[in-house]
Amino acid sequence: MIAGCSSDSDDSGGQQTTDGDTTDVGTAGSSGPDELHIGVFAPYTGPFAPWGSALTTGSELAKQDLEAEFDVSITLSEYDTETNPSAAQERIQRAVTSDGIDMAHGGISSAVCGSIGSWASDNGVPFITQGASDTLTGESCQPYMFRAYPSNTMMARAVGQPMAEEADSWYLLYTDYVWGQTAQEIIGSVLEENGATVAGTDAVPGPGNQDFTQYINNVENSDADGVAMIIPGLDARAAASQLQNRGLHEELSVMFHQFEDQVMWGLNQEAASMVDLGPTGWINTVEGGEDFKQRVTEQGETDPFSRQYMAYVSTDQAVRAAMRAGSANGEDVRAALEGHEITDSPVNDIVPNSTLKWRACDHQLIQPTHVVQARDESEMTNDPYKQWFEVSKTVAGDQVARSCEETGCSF
Amino acid sequence: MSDTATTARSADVVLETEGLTKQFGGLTALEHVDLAVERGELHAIIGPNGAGKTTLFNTITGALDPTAGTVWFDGEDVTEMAQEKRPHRGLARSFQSNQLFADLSVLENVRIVVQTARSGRFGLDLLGNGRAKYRDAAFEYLERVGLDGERTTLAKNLSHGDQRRLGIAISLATDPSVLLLDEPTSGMGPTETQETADMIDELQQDLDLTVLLIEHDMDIVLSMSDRITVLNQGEVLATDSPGAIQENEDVQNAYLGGMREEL
Amino acid sequence: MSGDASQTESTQRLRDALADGRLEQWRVPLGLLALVVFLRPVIGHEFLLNYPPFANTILVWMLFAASFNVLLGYTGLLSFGHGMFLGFGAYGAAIGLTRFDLPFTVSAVIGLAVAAVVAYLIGRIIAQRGEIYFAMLTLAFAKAAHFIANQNYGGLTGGSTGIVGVLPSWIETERGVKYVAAGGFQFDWYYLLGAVFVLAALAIWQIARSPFGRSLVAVRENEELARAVGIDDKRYKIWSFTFSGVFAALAGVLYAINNQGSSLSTLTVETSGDIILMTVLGGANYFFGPLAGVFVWLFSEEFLIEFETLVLPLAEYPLVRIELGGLLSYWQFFLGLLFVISVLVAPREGLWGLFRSGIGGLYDRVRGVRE
Amino acid sequence: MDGIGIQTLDRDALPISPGELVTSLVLFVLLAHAFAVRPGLFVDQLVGGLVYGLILVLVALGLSIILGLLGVVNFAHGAFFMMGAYLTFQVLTVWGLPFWATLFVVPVVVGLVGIVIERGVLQFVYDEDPLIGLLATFGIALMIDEATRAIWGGSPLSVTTPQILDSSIGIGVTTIARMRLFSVLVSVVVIVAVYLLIERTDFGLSVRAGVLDREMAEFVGVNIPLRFVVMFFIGAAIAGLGGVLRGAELGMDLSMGNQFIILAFVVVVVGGVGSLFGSVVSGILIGEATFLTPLVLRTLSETTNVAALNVSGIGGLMPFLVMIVVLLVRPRGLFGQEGFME
Repeated sequence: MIAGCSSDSDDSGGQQTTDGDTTDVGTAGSSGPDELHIGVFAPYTGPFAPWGSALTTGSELAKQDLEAEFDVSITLSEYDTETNPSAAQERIQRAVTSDGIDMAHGGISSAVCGSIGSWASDNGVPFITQGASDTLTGESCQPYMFRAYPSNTMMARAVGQPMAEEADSWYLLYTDYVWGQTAQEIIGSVLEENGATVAGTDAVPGPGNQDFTQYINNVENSDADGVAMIIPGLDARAAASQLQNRGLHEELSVMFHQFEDQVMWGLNQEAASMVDLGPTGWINTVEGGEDFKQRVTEQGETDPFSRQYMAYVSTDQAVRAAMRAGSANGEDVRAALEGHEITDSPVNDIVPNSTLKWRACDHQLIQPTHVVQARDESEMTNDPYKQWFEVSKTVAGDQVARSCEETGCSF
Repeated sequence: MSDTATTARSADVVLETEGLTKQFGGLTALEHVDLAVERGELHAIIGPNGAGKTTLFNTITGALDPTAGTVWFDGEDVTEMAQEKRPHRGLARSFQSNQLFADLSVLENVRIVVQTARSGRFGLDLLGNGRAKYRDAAFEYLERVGLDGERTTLAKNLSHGDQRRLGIAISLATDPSVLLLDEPTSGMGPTETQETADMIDELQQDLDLTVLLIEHDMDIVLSMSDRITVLNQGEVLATDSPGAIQENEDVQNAYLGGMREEL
Repeated sequence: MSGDASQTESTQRLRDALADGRLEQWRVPLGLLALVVFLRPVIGHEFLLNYPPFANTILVWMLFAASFNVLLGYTGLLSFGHGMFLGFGAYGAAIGLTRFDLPFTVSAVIGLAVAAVVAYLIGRIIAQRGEIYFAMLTLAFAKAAHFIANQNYGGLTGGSTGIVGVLPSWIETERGVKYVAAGGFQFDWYYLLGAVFVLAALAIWQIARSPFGRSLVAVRENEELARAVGIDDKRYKIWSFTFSGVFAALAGVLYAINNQGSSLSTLTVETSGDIILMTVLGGANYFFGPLAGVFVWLFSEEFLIEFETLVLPLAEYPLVRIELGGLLSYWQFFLGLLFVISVLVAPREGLWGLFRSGIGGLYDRVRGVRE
Repeated sequence: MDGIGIQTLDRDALPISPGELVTSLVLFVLLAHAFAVRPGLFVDQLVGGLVYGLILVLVALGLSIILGLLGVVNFAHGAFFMMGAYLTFQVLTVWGLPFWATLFVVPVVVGLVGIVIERGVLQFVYDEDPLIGLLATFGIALMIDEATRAIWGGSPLSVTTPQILDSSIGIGVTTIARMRLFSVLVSVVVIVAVYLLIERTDFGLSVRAGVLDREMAEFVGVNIPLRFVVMFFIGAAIAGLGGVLRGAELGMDLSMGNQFIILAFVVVVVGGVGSLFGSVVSGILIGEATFLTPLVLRTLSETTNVAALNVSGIGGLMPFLVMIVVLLVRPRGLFGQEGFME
């Protein structure tokens, strides 16, 4: 009912033969589809373009591994979402109706993820997202949308206690959109649970803001001992460099929420060393996956960071679900992912000794969450790839994830 | 309001200004101008450049707000009335420079005005009932000014004389009782000038118009006017019949004399 | 000789007929129908976009552009905030549906009403301003609307995420194809969208050629003269702004169905700027101009976005391969150039004016050859 | 379009009405309250607002000159500003020249680009409806944006400022970064120089004459096109200099052109089209409104315990709110002339 049976007969010009036959044949056999078409949704133009190419690298690596392991031919197509939800929706629509993709993954901003996720779910296309807003697996959760990366809450809870130990009062600067707004609330409450206080909060415009003068003034004039930068991507880079220009990084403890080391690579090592804390789903000094890191370094345009990891996990899991289900049908893939525990995948090598599980109630991939800090400048290495930060704490996913009841998600 | 107005005014006077004054910053363009235009007459305003003739028109029609003074039209004080309401009362003007709807056809120029005059102020007429009616009426005005052969030409592509004629047709299309013509013959050759003068004469007879005319060509003014008002430096020098104006010494000194010297 | 005379006479008759609008009577309705009929096959053709549902998006934007042109083309007013009204329609429909569980049509009507009231009130405040002031004030109000929607007061607008996954109960969607399912019937959403588009565009066209619309043109052509002949230009500008806003909101309602919700991007300066670019590029002087502009703009965007390699003559028989991806990824540069040139050469003509004169010249030449 | 002129000072243009008096008093009380509660922060935001406001003035000044003189609404002016910032990166980081060089090289280059655009496009639209110029330059801005993306890429960039500008100076309640003081200094020098050029030199006189009556000025032998080109160069160069200052402090990205052109329009409109003095006042006013309003609201909300007063992100909306309010009260802006572009 949901997919396949009534897909338009006149819309594809015969070039895209990937799903038409496989869907029909695939459901019968258990050998799995022999062709899969996956759309990678990411900003390939604009300031976030490096994230896009990292997603491609991760997806390519997964494709190589999967094609070696299974008798399947995987086609990857890139779709440029910029950071614009409307553009993203137009892309997923074209990807499905015109190019006939079977499933999709990607998305950088939460608005983009939400837009793709809702469209994909309305149209029965599995979509594995990487956006971290709790809403994506909470009130705005969607039946065909899964999340391959720790949520805001998971990261906030992981970092709450170390933050409280690091400083008694924190100033929260957050970018004024869904991801920032939700993260700010959670971090505030987590801090208070751990006995620290919130000295003040400021909504910063963005994403796409480069001028933090006003807000840094507020931080500087507060009695906070630390500042939490709940600011995404390149905005975080600009904010960090302005913190440094004002010399505040020496006076204050600095926390970067959903830390991405790639952001800091754009600054110098001295600036990078301001990072006292940062929760993340993965950085390249997480133990394990040496082979993966090596291949990213060789094949990718940037050194390994979280986005290649996310793309690898997403692609790997999407394809494995289809192989398990024996079908690229959206409903079947969804069923194969829900509740699945990852045990037989290279992902287990990248994140060893951990439980990774697709929770059925909200489609969150429960996985370990890390807190990182900058190394001393003398210990930062650039060879074979940039290793400027190290893991100071790792928490198992089920300790920090919201309970199913808390999420408010119902499909 | 109009009661007090009519009692104070002569029934013959259709347009009157009282103490009309207009200042631009420190410059006084009109100084206490009293003017009475009688119904049915052709009343000319003459005066050297900068005498305030066009400013007088602008304040009468409401394009400019007077600094002081009153404008009476048809026995009503219209000083405060919005400019765009005055044509609906029958007070219309043509412009000195070529003010047309330049990118529209000649017929369309007039048709828009006809429809404004006749359909009230706001019509959607989505069924299109009135369109043919307005077109025919507009065509009649074009025939009157001799432009019926040019109705599909864009206004901006007309010859200078034809543009002036179209300007007159546009003012006629507002269905005025008093028409203010601002130099209708400027830039025309002698033949064209005479044609235009004849046309104005004819229009005035046919449509029962009162005409207030600014004109440079003295021959035209003297031959056509019933009365003439002479403006100089924003003040009324004299108002009288053409013959009397010619004899008036003040006028000769201030204006005609000056003109003769120039020539 | 006599042939010449009769030809000029017949030409004159033809021109009269054209000027009087007798022959033109059916040109726009037929043109709109043809547009809706041919748009999807063209968009969906495998050598072009191979993406039939994109025709839906194009129609929504075309209606938006047509509404905008009531202001720019017919009244000569430039608004830098027209996206605001698109947003009112889209948010109105989506908010009513999701937050208050109203039927879609009721929500849509509320959205239109809000747009009308807001447009009327803003119009009253700004209609008399000079064009620069007018443009800046529209921008300011649009900025305020964007700010409010982003603040997500009372959880109404969904902040930066917007309102996603919203569809009226009578729309079904399957793998990107939307169907209208009502009373046991099921048909492609495109037909309903196309019907609404044609009706709305015809309404705009009728307004444009009504006495009201002609008075707008008079205001555009010569405001001073318009006032002098008795046209209350302020009132006309206010109503032009209102009509324009309502039709933009109608486009927004369609947007809400087409995009399954409302997005904050409707309210951005970029959206308002894009519609200016599209309208002027297409030709603000013509009813079909803005529609052409929308088509060229969106088609180029969608065509070039994945256009990496030009293979000649055909993909199956590659003789020449030219790597154009690098250059064409800067397609907006070339579109900007085209835009500047068209504004300089004939500011109100645009591509549609060019196309028309091209067709006109061709027609004359063909006829000349035949006779 | 008669009677356009660049008017630098018009002291009589601001009579104070009772309503305005009350408004000023309320504003003063609010500001004083904010200062009393958070003196250090107040001064920081005051300086921040001043720096921001002066950058706005630098962009708006050129816009205002070009609008006042040539009657052209130059939408590409924001692109000059952005170009200035990216050229700073080019000169400093790519070519390795010292920072001080950028202060001269960049404005000259941007000014030259301005001349190309003036000769290539704008000279054809002088006598047209202002809309035409606005649309043409809108297209040019799009082209410059794309060209910038092609040359320098889509990611934001930043530069390192020289050591001497790195540190801060203490002023009692707070410290101020030297870079910011430097920006203020340069801006003030430029503003004064422009004022003197237009008001006190023969060149300025002949330009103003050309604006008032172009035919007459040409008749008495003034080469008006040349003077317009020079003024256009100056306007573009000032925007480029603004880009240098902004870029050096906060880096450069592709959105800055459009962001600032809109704000600069707001500044010009609030100040009154055709009045340079108005642009300066309104630029600073808007800069301060952007930086101080959040603080005023925050302190007020702390004192009164009404959380709703602390509207997040209100700063970014302030330029537009200021514009709406000013235009409602004074339709021509603070110092605008009657009849111009109305």
